[in-house]
Amino acid sequence: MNLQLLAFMILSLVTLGAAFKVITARFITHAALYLALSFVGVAGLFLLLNADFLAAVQLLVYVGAITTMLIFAVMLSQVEEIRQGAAEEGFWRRILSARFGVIPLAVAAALAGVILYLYRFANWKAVPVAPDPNTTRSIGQAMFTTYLIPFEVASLVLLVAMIGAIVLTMKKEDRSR
Amino acid sequence: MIPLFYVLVVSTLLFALGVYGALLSTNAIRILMSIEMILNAVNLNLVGFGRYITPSDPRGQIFAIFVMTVAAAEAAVGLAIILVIARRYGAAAIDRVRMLKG
Amino acid sequence: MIEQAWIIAIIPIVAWLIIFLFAKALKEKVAYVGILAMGISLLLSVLTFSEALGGTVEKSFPWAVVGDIKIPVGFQVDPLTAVMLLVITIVSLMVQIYSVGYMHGDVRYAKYYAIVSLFSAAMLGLVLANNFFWLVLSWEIMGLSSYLLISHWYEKPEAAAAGMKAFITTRIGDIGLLLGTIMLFVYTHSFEFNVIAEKIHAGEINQGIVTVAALLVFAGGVGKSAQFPLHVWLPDAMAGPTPGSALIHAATMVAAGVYLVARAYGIFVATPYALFWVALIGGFTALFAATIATVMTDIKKVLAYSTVSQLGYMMLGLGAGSYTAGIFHLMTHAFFKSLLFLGSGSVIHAVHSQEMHEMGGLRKKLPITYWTFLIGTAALAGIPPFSGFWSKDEILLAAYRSPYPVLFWMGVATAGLTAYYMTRAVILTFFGQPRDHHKYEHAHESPPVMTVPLVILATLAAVSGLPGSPFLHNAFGEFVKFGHGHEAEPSSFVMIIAISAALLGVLAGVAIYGYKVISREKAIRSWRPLYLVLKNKYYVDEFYMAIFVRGTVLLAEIVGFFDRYIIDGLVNLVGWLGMQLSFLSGLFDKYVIDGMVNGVAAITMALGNSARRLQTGFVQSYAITLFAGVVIGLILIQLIGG
Amino acid sequence: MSYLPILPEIVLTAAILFLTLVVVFYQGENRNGVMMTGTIFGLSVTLLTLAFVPPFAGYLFSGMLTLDGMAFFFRWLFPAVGLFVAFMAREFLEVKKAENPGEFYVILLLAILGMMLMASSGDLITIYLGLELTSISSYILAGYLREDPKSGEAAIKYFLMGALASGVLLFGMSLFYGLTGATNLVSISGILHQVGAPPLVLAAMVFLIIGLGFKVAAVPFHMWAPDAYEGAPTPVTAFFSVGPKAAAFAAIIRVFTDGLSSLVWEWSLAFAVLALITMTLGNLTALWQKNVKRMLAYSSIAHAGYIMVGLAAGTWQGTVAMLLYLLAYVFTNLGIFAVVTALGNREGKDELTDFTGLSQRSPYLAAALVVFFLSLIGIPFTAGFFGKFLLFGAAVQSGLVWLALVMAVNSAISVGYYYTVVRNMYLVAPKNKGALPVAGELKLVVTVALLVTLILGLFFEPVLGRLVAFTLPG
Repeated sequence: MNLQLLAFMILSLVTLGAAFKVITARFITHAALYLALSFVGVAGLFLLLNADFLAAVQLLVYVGAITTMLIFAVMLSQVEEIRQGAAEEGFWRRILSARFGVIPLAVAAALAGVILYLYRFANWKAVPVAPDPNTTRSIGQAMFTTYLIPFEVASLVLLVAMIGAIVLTMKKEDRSR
Repeated sequence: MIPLFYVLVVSTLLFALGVYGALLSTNAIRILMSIEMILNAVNLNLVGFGRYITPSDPRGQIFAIFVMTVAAAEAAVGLAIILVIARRYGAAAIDRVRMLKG
Repeated sequence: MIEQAWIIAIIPIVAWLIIFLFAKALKEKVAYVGILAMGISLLLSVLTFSEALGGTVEKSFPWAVVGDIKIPVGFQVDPLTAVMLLVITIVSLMVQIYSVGYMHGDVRYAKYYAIVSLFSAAMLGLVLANNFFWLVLSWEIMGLSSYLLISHWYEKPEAAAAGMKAFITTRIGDIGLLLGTIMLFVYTHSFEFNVIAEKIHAGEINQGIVTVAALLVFAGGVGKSAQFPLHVWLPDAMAGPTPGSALIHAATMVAAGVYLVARAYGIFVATPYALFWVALIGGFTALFAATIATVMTDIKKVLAYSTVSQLGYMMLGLGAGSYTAGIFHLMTHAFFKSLLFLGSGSVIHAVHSQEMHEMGGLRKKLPITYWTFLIGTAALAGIPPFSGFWSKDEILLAAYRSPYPVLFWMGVATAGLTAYYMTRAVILTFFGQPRDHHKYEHAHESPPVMTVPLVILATLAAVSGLPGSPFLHNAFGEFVKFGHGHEAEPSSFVMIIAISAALLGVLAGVAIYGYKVISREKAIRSWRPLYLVLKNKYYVDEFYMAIFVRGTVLLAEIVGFFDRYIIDGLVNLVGWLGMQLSFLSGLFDKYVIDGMVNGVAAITMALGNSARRLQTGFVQSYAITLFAGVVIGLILIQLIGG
Repeated sequence: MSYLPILPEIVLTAAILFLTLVVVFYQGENRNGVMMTGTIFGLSVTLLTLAFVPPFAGYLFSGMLTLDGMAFFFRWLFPAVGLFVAFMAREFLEVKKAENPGEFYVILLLAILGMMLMASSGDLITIYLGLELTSISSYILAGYLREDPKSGEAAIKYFLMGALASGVLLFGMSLFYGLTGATNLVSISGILHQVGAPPLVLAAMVFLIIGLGFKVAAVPFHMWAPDAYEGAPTPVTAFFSVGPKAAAFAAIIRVFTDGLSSLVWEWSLAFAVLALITMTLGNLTALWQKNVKRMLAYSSIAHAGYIMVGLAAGTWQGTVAMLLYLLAYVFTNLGIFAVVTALGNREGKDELTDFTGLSQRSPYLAAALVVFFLSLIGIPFTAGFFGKFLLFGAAVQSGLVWLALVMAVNSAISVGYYYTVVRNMYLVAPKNKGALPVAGELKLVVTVALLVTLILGLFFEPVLGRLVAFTLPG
């Protein structure tokens, strides 16, 4: 077993294990931390796939921004139940119930099963070419030429998210500056 | 080199875990986390395909960057909505939110 | 004039617009707008008719071109159209003049005239159209106006309901017509009757397809012309104003179905099946409705079932292969049936009741109404030399010459029954002693504005059969014919049978109701089950109520149930099973074995929770459906596409 | 590279940025009115620009955008929808005491920009971004009335389901990228024509069908729609029922006819099945509703089913029919919702019983509503008829007579619930007496919608001719 494969195995286990803990953790703050760990695992996988720039973005956006935002939202919330995070029953206790156990498991497992079954017999036209050594540069170039329009739209998506978050959460008093 | 199939297995399992979490949890914030997991699985797919199918074209990675941007925006708006709901229902327990039905 | 015949349909539309826009200013003067417009249309129709004797005209322009789909706008005037134009404009004009008196003081006087104008315009447009597309358009507009006209007095629940019933019931047939039209278009690439007929005649289209298309088109006729099994709307439609009924049930709406079959005759003759079904449905409807009419006590209901029955007669004629006979009867029927409806309106106007058992002896009070009604009755009953006799004779002749003798005997039986129930109606209404003296005292003859149309229509009812009689060498048949026309040679046998059936019917009526030779009560008593079946109109309405209305409601309930409960119910079922499992194999679940108390509490709570969750509104159920849909879709596509 | 063809979008973006600044810095009393005026001005200029920009057909920005006739149709339609919704919103926001009325318009404009982008996309990436721009704006709009628990519930349900469905869609897109190595629709189409239909391609197609089917509320992925429609502010419901839905259909036409043209047999079959259950279930469930917005939600589900018949036909005639039907449906539905808004602004509950005696309280609105319903049923000389007629034609032409039959039966069933409203308006005595005060702009919206419904019913030919020119292959 070569080293690359070993690293892949370990990172995959971290990613999936942490993802599993996101679902099962009793406290929502713990779940958020596991989510961050899972994202770190994915970033590692990106590195293995020669997507170093993307790995950096992944760490910045997911771990740095999204997870932090989630944790802050939970911690700073004025709603007791969110802050305490103990609203849900334990995972193992619910696993035998239908709505929160058997049916989701069956659906998710069937989904994974079918997709994997189809992958097994897929004929990928993989190209065994060495990767672009300087991905960051080519991504940057493409982003401002070929993908100019999506880039601009993405900025508008962020704009609407910003306005939306403000409109929905801002308190009434804030308006009467 | 790691076989493409292995990467796909990991991404599929991550996808399925995200789906499982979304169906399982009553906590809207946890469902939001599960959605982020689903998007991560897609990104893994995109990067993996980019590496093996079009190694010279950064198309897959760029797609993934856009997905991340959207994910961040979605998370922000989602959290805002959840907070609005939580004020009213006292908790992020989504199964209590059911005035609208039938 | 014939070159600009389309104007005939435009004039009533203009009248409709004027009435619609200036209703407030004109008040009851709106009637003159409608009458004037229809008068001009009648004049133009006469001109058109006289020119049509010389030859036919067809004009067509492309209206919209969508790739290879050409939607035409065009009209034609051939003998069929010319006759229909005359019939429609005459009846509509008479109805509108009559309504000046009948509708006087009505709350929605202007609206009534507006709709009558629109209605007439739609029917005129329908007979002028030279293609299926415009026919369908006019057809739908007519359906809508019929709804408005029938539910004119919408404060009365039965009127509102009847309008809705007419609208929906006929729409079922309309679906057939629409699909038939599209099907014919797909296979012939044309909407125009002539082109379609030519292509079918040339054998370009598969026989099976032609049959299906013809039957679909016929479904439209079944709906509009109130043929079994879609006849249920027509008797209920009597809730509308009586002159409106005269318009709907004599010259416009119901005639449209018969006209449609005649217009599309080129499609029907190409396939023996289709014509056979037309004849069978027609014959059956004729007999079926006639039996019901024998027990109705509401004068308008008698006329309503009589209309259904006579429409069946026309279909029988068309189906038996005589295009001429069907249209001939359509024409004579339009005159005598509108006369009868307007006459009944005059009676209702006088006694404020529709129950024949509350009338009696009215012939002295309403002499003009009585005499004109009598002429109408004679025409309908098929007494020579009135118009109905000649047209019925033609139909019976066609049925006699057709390969199915049963059709002929159906027609004969219907003729006998028709004579019987009309005699009964006349005797109950106009003869004998007044049964309700209060109403009798207050009865008085209607004003001239109502009786003049009666007299005109009575004249037409008396003589309009002559063009089809041997005296005028069958002029009608020479004019209105399909292809080269092949008139069956007259048969004295048929004529004798027809006359005897009519006379037998009249005699029976007189015997039972005039001289009470046979006691009505005793007859009802001894034939009670049959009487009840007839009285309840063979329970068709009840049957529909049970099957369709309740069925739809049930289906909606099932669907709603699915939407509401199945997903959650399924979830709960599995949950319940899981809980049983966890209870039985308690060893696996430490929360259950923690103690009986805890276990019972947990189960009770879980059960309560389950019951609560029977309500939907759960995002999770929605999400489960989404992903289960993905899984099922993935599997299905592999099974189908692989 | 020329920016001229997308000048309308640039103008709209500029308007959005300008209005954002206005919202932040304008502190006057009448923010609501000022913002509405600004929005209407921005949209009008956008439409004007669109009219005067020289026609351009082809691919732009390395194939990211496809500007063709269909794109033109939708780029024209969506700002028009925006105008209607902006007019409807002002009084509503005032009556409901929305806390930040100004931002509403900015978000609405962003949603419209996203929709325009979806309709002119040539690439999976742009479709995805346009879709998300529209969706995220829609989630915010649904929850705009923070103090109304129903609004919040609508937002959270719409958001969670929408995000999950986006995940499904995105997974399918990633599979297509993996299978073809391309994200451009034209390239994908070319490669798929060589590849054929191996199992995984079909699987990826299923993900796309379900992801987009969710956005148009196709049964059984419709369950979010009635909740979101009922809970959302009424002008937003009006917007949802026409805007994002039409945009999703635009995206469907793009993806399936541009990108997956080689799989037409498979996807037209799938859409035929979806159309069948969507229209039937939508109509039957609508019969049971008490809340008018919920009823209209099911009605709009049923109409999505009708429109899918055009997809099931799988021909360009089907596409033409879809576009014409969408046009008719959009304006008719906006008219209906304008009436509902006018009534809801005074009565506040949106129940079917609120309509009682409307013919006396506001004869004009009642009569207009009747015309709109006739159009939805498909009566001649209203806009809805020709759309239905063409859909029938397309279905029969593709041998789907059974589907046309089901559609015809369905439109007969739909008479039932529309009639309930008509009966309430004309035959039932009013609950609240007195004339209904209606804001001027709502009357304007109703009148314009009425005119479009009637004019399109009489003179559909020029529109149809252009649509055909737009969609004709080759």
